[in-house]
Amino acid sequence: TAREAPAPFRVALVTPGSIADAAWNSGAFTGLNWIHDSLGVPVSHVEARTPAEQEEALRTYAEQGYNLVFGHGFEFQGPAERVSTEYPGAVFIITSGERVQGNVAPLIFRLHEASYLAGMVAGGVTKSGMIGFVGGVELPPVREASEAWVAGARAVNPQVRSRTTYLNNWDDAALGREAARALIRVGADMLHHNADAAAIGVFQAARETQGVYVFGANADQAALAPAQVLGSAVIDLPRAFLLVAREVQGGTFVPRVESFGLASGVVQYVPNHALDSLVPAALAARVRAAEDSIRQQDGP
Amino acid sequence: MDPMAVAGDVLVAAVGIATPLALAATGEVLAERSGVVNLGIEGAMLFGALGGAIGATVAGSATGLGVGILAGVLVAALFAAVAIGAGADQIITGTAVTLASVGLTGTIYRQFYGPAGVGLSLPTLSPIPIPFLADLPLIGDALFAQPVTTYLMYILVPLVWYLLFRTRPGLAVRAVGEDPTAARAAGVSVRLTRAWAVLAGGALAGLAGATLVLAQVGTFTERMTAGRGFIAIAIVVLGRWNPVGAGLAALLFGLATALQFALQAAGLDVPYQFFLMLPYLLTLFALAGAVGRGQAPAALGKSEG
Amino acid sequence: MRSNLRALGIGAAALLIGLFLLAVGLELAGYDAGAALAALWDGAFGSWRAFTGATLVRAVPLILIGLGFALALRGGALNIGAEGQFYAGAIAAAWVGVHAGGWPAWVALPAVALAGLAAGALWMLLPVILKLRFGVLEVITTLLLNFVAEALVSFMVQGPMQEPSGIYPQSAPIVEAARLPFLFGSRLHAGFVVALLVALALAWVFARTWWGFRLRALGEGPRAAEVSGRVRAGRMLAVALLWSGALAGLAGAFEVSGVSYALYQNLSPGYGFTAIGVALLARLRPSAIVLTGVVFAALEAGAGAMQRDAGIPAVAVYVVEGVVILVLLLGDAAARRQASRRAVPVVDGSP
Amino acid sequence: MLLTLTGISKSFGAVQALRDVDLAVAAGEVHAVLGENGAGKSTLMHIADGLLPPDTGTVAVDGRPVRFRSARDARGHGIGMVHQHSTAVPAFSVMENIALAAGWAVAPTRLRRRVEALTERLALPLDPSLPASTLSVSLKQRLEIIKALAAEARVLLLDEPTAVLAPAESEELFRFVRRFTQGGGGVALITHKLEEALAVADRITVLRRGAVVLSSPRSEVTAEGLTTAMIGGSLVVAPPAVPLRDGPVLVQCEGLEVRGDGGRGLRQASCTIRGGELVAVAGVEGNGQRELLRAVAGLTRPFRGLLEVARPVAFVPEDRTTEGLIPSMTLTENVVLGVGRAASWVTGRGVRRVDWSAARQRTAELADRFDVRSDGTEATAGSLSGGNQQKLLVARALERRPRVLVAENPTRGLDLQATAEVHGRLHAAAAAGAAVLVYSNDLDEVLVLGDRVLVAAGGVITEAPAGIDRVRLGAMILGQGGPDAE
Ligand SMILES: Nc1ncnc2c1ncn2[C@@H]1O[C@H](COP(=O)(O)OP(=O)(O)OP(=O)(O)O)[C@@H](O)[C@H]1O
Ligand SMILES: Nc1ncnc2c1ncn2[C@@H]1O[C@H](COP(=O)(O)OP(=O)(O)OP(=O)(O)O)[C@@H](O)[C@H]1O
Ligand SMILES: [Mg+2]
Ligand SMILES: [Mg+2]
Repeated sequence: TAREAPAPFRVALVTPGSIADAAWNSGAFTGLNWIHDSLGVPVSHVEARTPAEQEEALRTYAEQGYNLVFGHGFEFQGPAERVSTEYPGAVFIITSGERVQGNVAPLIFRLHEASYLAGMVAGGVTKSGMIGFVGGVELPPVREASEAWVAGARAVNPQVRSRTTYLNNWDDAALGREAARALIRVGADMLHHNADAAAIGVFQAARETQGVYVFGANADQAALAPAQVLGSAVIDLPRAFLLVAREVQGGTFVPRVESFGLASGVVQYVPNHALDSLVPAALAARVRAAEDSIRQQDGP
Repeated sequence: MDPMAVAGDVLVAAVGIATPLALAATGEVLAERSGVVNLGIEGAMLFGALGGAIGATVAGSATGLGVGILAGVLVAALFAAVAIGAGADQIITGTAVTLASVGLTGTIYRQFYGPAGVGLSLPTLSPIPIPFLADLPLIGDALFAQPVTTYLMYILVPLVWYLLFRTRPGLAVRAVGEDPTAARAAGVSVRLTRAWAVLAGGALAGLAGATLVLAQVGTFTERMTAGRGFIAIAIVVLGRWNPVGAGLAALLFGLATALQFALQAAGLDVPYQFFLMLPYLLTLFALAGAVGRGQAPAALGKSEG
Repeated sequence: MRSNLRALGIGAAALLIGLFLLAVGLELAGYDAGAALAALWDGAFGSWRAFTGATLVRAVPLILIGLGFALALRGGALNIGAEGQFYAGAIAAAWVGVHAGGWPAWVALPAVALAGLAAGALWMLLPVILKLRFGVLEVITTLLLNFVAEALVSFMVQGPMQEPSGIYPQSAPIVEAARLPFLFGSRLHAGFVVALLVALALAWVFARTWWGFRLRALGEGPRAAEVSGRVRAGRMLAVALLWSGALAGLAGAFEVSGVSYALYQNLSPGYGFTAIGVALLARLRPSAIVLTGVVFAALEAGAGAMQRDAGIPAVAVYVVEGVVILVLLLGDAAARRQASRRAVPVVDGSP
Repeated sequence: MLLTLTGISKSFGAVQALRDVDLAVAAGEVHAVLGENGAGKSTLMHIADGLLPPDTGTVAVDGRPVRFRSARDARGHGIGMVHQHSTAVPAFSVMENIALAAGWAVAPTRLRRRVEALTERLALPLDPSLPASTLSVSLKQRLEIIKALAAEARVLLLDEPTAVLAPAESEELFRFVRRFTQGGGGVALITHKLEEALAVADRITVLRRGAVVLSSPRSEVTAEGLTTAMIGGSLVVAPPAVPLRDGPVLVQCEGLEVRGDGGRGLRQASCTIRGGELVAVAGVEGNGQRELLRAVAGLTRPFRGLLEVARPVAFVPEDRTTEGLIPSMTLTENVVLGVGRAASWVTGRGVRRVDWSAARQRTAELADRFDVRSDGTEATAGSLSGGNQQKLLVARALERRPRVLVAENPTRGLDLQATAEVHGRLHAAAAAGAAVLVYSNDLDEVLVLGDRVLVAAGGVITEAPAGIDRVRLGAMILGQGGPDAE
């Protein structure tokens, strides 16, 4: 799209992993495409896996005059702070970031609020009283999700026991499956994850075992195992990205801690309605109530 | 819970994890016995996985296995053309082939299923219990109630052993790997023999990749082999360049990995990183305990100018 | 000389043909090949900034690790555990760097470098012992220890070395005094100079010293070297391997003190493996390792630019990288074959 | 004609190894090929065996021109070759090596039986299951011969087959060769031993510097004529040096016991060698002499007993391309390795440096003095002909100015002139005050060389009486109850 502007508005995204993970990174890439389509601005994307590459990517985008740069993960906070002092003209948005500094601002998703709701469902539905969580790498948002999931389950059933397994890997689906199967072996019948592509193996393990159910993360993952996914803790990354991009383009953006929880609608717990029959009505009502009260607390 | 049952389940997992490793390692034994280190098997496995996924999407699991094998052979052919045909360094060639494979599988996958399109979920091969044997205590399920790919592994490992140590082509392969000059003096074509060995190794790596998809995860993800090719190469050394040894080493590694997850799932209060180290440390101890003393084929890795 | 030129010409021709095929492939896949290759070039060499900040910065660990790999392989030992030794060096360097508060830079910087060297060598100790004591091949022990090192870093950044807030899986930043100075006002840190010095030193050791010569003899004819009575194979290999680990550890230390300023989990994009290619393509010659190190680094730097500026997806960029390396290899093989028309013994006595 | 080579030329870089050479092998005939080291004999055989393509010229089998692309093609035309150096795969067993060469099936029990039958028929016994790497050089040679014969060849190319055989073994071989030619086969035989050529050949061709200088039926040549043709003049033999009397004791052993490979070894040795003495050891392979020499050279540690050896010691191993030289390294580098840091070109303290130009210069001098023919000091040792490799090894050992010099089969594969030169050098070293200890499997050489003769039998070393003759020495090495080679 040709626009008559001296310096065209441009948006860049740096992801820490492949955008084909059907979760964290793919959501961000979709967000970038939304920005391109809705605002008609040029966009660019780079995958950068190491701290050095990440800093270099941010710096190069700023150097090239990109106005808005998304660093997709807490790990971009430090590099962005270092780079931003040299390029005050660019806005750096760090998803899951920590704090505001200059023109660096975090975009926080309280996914754990949705994971808490997922945990409640799990706590109510579990027959064995044991739930399991598979994490990719033990990052802060991953740990928060895992803790909220357990807390949610215990809120419904204080007797619930839980186990957590880490893979140290985001790509290895076969390993994800083995981790899930090991959890199932010790009795877990409700599984949740935050392991990106590796989690596909978790869904597979659930599909293989009668009576085991699983909760998606980051995106609505019901399609991965329609008969086993009870619900997903979802981040509507595209919506959040677009929101920020509009502000920055319009010149109204003020660096701040932008945090999205259930109240914003950007983070949601999306039940798989095909399996509604498995969730007792009373439990569903309790989950809805909890959701409302969290929204209330979040609320403006 | 019944400890016997838990142990049995861990063994089931161990054999499952070991199957693709043993297949790939057996293929690599063949290549290395001919004097060729093929680091491209990581790429061949990845292509085998993608081939398995595409084949199974189009025409079912059996086709998936076939396409996976074919894909592995094609990757090995690229490796062979550069490393054996042109005589380029084997290690760099293997690395480059793997790098290109990571990219190509990703690109092809996105062409088929969309840039962010997972959603692909294939039916996996279900375990086939073998009558009577599957009822054995402890090991019955682990060894005899597995998907067909595990039984293929049971057949292929001794078959490759037989090929290498009891047939003339196998003798030629070993001669070329030990002493190309002597082999040439005996009338063996060094390059041709190596090419065949590498292609056969590629077929097994492809099968290993297809196994990951069709017997385990039921879908393809980018980089899903996650370094299994390199582990397979370690297993070759651990198994002393013998298919049967490699099969056992793969089992050991599978067991250590299964144990690792079992321990994490047991909820012990130990940093999980120590469990992650377990398979590798265990292997190291096995090596120190005299298992790993072996002699590499004398001409291993030396390209033929 | 004439035949060298001819060999160079043939190598260059193979390269051009390969690049042309690559361009055709990119066009067929629906990408703009011209833009992609231009971005590859620009990202690596296009500007002073790119050349120093993207290419040479990456070249530092590749050169150091490549030199260490070459050192061991000259004596016939394969160290494929540089990745692990790199992490060991990074852990030690970060630890020293974080605790170097109040030290002057001339103390802190050498301390960081020494910590890296020592930790890299230490990480090599187990393979050396297993090799000398039990005859276990170093190929496999060094490889296995890579995985252990990765888990260890993960533990460190979430356990004893985690930053003070205890939230993020990274260490606290190292103090200013422990950060390597930049060269010529670019992002290139002083570790580059050290890498060049190490290359020079190693070139001298290989070409001029008695030790370097005996090491090479051991690598090329282990039995004859031992029978000659000049070489105690075990000791010599141990020294070479420990230095090899130390150099990889130094690379890790420089990555922390020159680039990342803190310990992170995925500090290395696989430098330890890429550097093997760097060393082998250079045929273990230190001066050539500097060159191939820069070439491989340029390729990685250019890869980023291809995504950024030409919109080639990361996965397709891997294909380009892989193919460029294969093309380099083919060019090199063609050139070599041309140059070495000198016959090799057809059937000699060497078994 | 079974095999006809016509107008063969071949160059390696600047070296022209063969120049318009003709050679024909007829059915029922032994055609001996003689020539000094580096004359091009092995190269010619490699061309006949399909391992090397000729630059010009043709190869014909049964009168029909053929073009071999590999040894396999040559095998297909009934050509078999025994290489000068072992081409056995070290990690393979004897029978696997034979199966590889002969194209036999490898099922172990059947293979073993087949190999046993063959070795029995050939009267060349060899344990089928021994790994080739553990064989002594002479047993490796035996394996070479068995390999070539197993493939049912009609033409046998034998490249110095007897260089490392004991006299009795050589006689066995020639009995076999005669049977082979009587059965219609043809043989090309390379040897440096004139009397062998004269004894078994029907026709003799002499190569010098890559060209044929003589080719006639056996009946028309004499030993003198051959010698003149081979070296282009008459043999120069250094006058034997006067043995030094009452030199200091440089080697002393007492009740020495050394463990060998596979259980056997040195069981008992007591000896004293003084400076100025040249002591030769006679013995059949595997009777302890190898262990004795290697212990004196400092390569193996004695198991029991006393051993005192003056330093420095220099050692010339029999296996020249794995234990002696490093084939991929240059002549200079091999010399530098052998001489060590005692040499003038290793300088500096702490970090010792090598002055390569000094080393090159010295290597060039050595090559010149010992007549090592090569492409220059920067040629690789692997590109030298076998005899020239040996000369380089000896030159390098002497360059150390050893007080004790130990040599195993030091003239193996050397031509007449070179053999005479090496003998001269060994004597000269002794005359200069060194203690020289030599093992040779050639009894004549032992008798010619040794001031004193030691006999190894059954792992026990005894001294032969002064003035012993060949027959009695032969009896001593076999007859005293010692284990045979096999
Ligand atoms: N520069 C060096 N650095 C380390 N070790 C060395 C060095 N030079 C020699 N050595 C070791 O010392 C031992 C003896 O070496 P060498 O035989 O060259 O010297 P030497 O024994 O003093 O002299 P000679 O052999 O003449 O008696 C060898 O094992 C060798 O590895
Ligand atoms: N592969 C090779 N590369 C370079 N030069 C070679 C090669 N093979 C042989 N030569 C050279 O060709 C010449 C003939 O060598 P060849 O081995 O045929 O000699 P030979 O007559 O068999 O000698 P010997 O009696 O010592 O075995 C020598 O000068 C040798 O250095
Ligand atoms: Mg010869
Ligand atoms: Mg010494």
